[in-house]
Amino acid sequence: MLPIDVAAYRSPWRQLHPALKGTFCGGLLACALLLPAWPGAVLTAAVALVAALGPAGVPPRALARAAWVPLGFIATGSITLLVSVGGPDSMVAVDPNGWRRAAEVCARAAAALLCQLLFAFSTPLAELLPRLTRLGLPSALVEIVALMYRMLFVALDTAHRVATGQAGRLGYASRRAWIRSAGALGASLFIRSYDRARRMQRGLECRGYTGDLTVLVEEIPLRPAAVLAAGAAPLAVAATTISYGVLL
Amino acid sequence: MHIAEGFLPPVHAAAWTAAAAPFVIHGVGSLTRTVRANPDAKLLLGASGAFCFVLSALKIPSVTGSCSHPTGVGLGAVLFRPPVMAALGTVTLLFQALLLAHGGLTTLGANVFSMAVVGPWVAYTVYRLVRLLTASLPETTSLGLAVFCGTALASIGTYSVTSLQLALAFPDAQSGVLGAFAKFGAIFSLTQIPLAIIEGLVTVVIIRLLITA
Amino acid sequence: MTSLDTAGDGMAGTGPVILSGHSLRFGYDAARSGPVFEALDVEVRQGEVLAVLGPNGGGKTTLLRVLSGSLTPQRGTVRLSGAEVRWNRRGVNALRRSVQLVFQDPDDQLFSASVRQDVSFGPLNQGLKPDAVRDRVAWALEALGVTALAEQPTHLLSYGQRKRVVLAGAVAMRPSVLVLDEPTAGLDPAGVESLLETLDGLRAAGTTLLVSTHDVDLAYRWADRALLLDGEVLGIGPVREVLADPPLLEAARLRPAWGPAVGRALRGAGLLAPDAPDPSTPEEVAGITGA
Amino acid sequence: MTSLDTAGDGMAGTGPVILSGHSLRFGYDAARSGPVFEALDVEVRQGEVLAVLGPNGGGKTTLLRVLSGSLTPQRGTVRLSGAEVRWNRRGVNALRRSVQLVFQDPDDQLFSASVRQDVSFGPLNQGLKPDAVRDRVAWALEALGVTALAEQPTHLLSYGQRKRVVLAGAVAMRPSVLVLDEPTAGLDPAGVESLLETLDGLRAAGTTLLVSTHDVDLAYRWADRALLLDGEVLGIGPVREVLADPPLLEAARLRPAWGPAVGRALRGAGLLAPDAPDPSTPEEVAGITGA
Repeated sequence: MLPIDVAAYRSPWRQLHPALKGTFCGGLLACALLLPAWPGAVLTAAVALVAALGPAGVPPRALARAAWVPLGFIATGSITLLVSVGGPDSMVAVDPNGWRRAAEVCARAAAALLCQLLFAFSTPLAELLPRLTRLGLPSALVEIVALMYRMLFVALDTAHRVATGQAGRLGYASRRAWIRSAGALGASLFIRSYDRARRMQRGLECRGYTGDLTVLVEEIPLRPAAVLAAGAAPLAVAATTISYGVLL
Repeated sequence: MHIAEGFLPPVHAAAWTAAAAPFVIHGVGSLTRTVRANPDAKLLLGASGAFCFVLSALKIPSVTGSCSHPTGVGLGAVLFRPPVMAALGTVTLLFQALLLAHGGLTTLGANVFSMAVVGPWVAYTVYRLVRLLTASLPETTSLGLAVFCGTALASIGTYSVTSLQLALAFPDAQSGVLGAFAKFGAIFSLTQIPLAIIEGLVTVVIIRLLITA
Repeated sequence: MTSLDTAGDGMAGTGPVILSGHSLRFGYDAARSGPVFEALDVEVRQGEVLAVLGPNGGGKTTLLRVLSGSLTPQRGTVRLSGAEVRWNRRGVNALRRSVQLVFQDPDDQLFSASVRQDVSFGPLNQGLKPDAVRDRVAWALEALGVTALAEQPTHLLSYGQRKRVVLAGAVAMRPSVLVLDEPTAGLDPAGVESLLETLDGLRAAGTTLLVSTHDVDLAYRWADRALLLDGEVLGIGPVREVLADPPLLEAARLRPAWGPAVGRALRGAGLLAPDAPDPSTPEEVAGITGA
Repeated sequence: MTSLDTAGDGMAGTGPVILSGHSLRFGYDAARSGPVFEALDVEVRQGEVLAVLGPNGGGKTTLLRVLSGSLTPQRGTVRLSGAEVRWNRRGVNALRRSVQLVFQDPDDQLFSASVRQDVSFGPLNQGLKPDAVRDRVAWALEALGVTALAEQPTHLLSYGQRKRVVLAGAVAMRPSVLVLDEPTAGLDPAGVESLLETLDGLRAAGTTLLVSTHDVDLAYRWADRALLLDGEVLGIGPVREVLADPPLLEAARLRPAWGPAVGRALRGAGLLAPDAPDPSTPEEVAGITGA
């Protein structure tokens, strides 16, 4: 239903401990943001892309589709860097340094985006969320977050069917109808979400629910050597970038 | 409008995270207190959060080229109040980053600040204010006006904060932060202002249906 | 019951083609499991009841959605009264005006505060004047026998009532083809009978019905023709041919129907004339044997 | 199918009473429409399959919920293995441990994104140690034939798969009575057969089944006893008595079953011995007559 979510459960990296992927992607993300954009961002992007399309098994088309919207934001945002306004000569002028700034921002953001996508495409939330208690988050919050994750698919499915039904009755054929339909969809979704919560309450009570949504989370062994290996790639990128700068 | 991963310099990302943190911590605190007092609220809160996410994922086909939209911020604030919205909104934004690639992880703090803190508070304040000012009008008119103004202004407030965040990160070479704010504001207003009006209208329809249901 | 009458008319299932699909392909997620169907052909004839049967995942709902314009086929064409449907906004809306889809779960199609408001949703979107909308709504509520519920809030209705209101909402748009996904699911036997009677009324008024169901016995006694679907068309034709063929039913992962089995047994025992139709209900069995 | 075998054992439906309700009253909203039932008596016997049939609104789901501790009766008592259930927290929890209710809609009982985690919920609530929970989960997944789905996220499962996972969640608590609300609703015929086989396995292992359904033919061929319910008990007894009684079925607004009607016809024609059981499937008709 959500392409990134579906792909994450099929990723060959699914079974890896989330901490390993966190180290790998987080390290690369730090490289993209902290190192000089040239060649740091480019190297980071290359490593993330190779990892995504190679061992992590991210479908290229799904990756491209997911990247489309944020890339649009990055491009739109960078365009503003090309011009400067309110200068002494004219209201709007081409910023002579604009190109460099825009290119740097684009490179950094695109590389960072790839790191984020690599993590999202290889880490199913079902495996990540129950482990959030280890980070010291209150268990009530973690339970609510996990419930949200489960219920959002039920709600998404409902929303999809209601919208399809409305479209079938020409509910989106004009702008006026559109506003009426979207409003009715939102209201019906709200009512049904609450109804669902009540029914789930009843359903879970039968299974012994008394207020805690405790489940058995299987441990995935986390070997120090694996963490080191996951951290090696970002370190290599950092080392290469820094030595490139020193050598030049 | 979500700031993409990596678009903000690390110092700015960290600063906005710090700025959003107290609100989120306060929200989570009130959430856990609610749950402790009434364990049954857990399922309702889960459903509310799911509702917020789905509302924000609704596509608005008439507006193309918009990065994303804060639909639901205003409605959520009126229905659940701003502190709870800070917590639910943060989770929604995290899910959007991981499930839809809308908004990033390092920019989560900045996005939370604009969409889960400022947006809800603007919506709630404006809603209360308009309700007070229009108390003499018929109930449905007053409610409709308050909801419309609250939601539309929350949407515009959100996008203004985002523009400010970008302007602070990328000040204009000539005119500094103010000029940059004008640039970002102008370029995103093309999509965000019509969106704010539509969102206001849709939310009025939602609230009207909810009070008659 | 009615299938006997209409079969007697010699009309149903032999009229001109009103809605058809040609070489249709649709898949939800190409990467995961291939298309639901590929190169599917189907014809719905004016005035008939065409039942679509087959296993879950065999493509029943997907086919209904493609034929009613709620999904765009990835290949192939849909024709309405012979004219090819164009998959732009205007073409799809024209298709939706004539072909109305009703989902299995009524809650997916009820979203207004009151029954009357909900039924008026479609006619309003068709751009009708308030007076015309009022007439349409009154007529549709009457046709579905829910006039008494007009001012009720939708969430206080029973499941069966909600199913009827949703049908009224579709009927109010005066479609020439009504596409129903599992219309009898969740209804009790009395509710099923009363719904079938109502649908027979619509059909007598000229509406063509395309209906998916899991109930072989129901299709056997009520539909004119049956389409067996499991990723491809396994069989299509008069119910008394298609649903009386146990190997074919087994290929479509369906249970055999009672009527043909009992008919064969009774004919073998000489209780039923060789050219008499199979019984379609237990009551008919009792009638034949006088038991 | 199986009812023939178990009827042969002479055991099913004749065992000791394991769960019973006495003079039960329940109404959802006294102001609106009076109670769903008043002074209802029912007995479920060890090891049997008891099918509850009746019109919508007749109280099937309400009865199942009262007997499984999900609703508190407003009058009357529920007894588990002879001991009266006390409606305080401890008593209700004890009842829920032994009597597990599975709802019609699986999304009402699945709350975790992971199948394995979801199934572990019940055993954990019973206070079992992690190792014991792990064993229970593995065993329940195996019993429902969903071991292969253990690592799947629940939201990517089909409807039929979700139904099985919810059942696994209930079975993992090792209830002595499994109460199923419309377990076959929404399943295709092949899915129904495979679910019945699975349930037969549970029953062979000693679980008592209390099942509501609209499908008279299914109850006839699969259940041991039937309860006809429409605000009051219209009939309770072996399926071959209760469901072979057309006037009784009509009183419960149900359609007659095929099996008894055909049995009577075949006996009248001398094709079936007077003391032979009615056929319970179309295949059996074909077998009897050799057609």
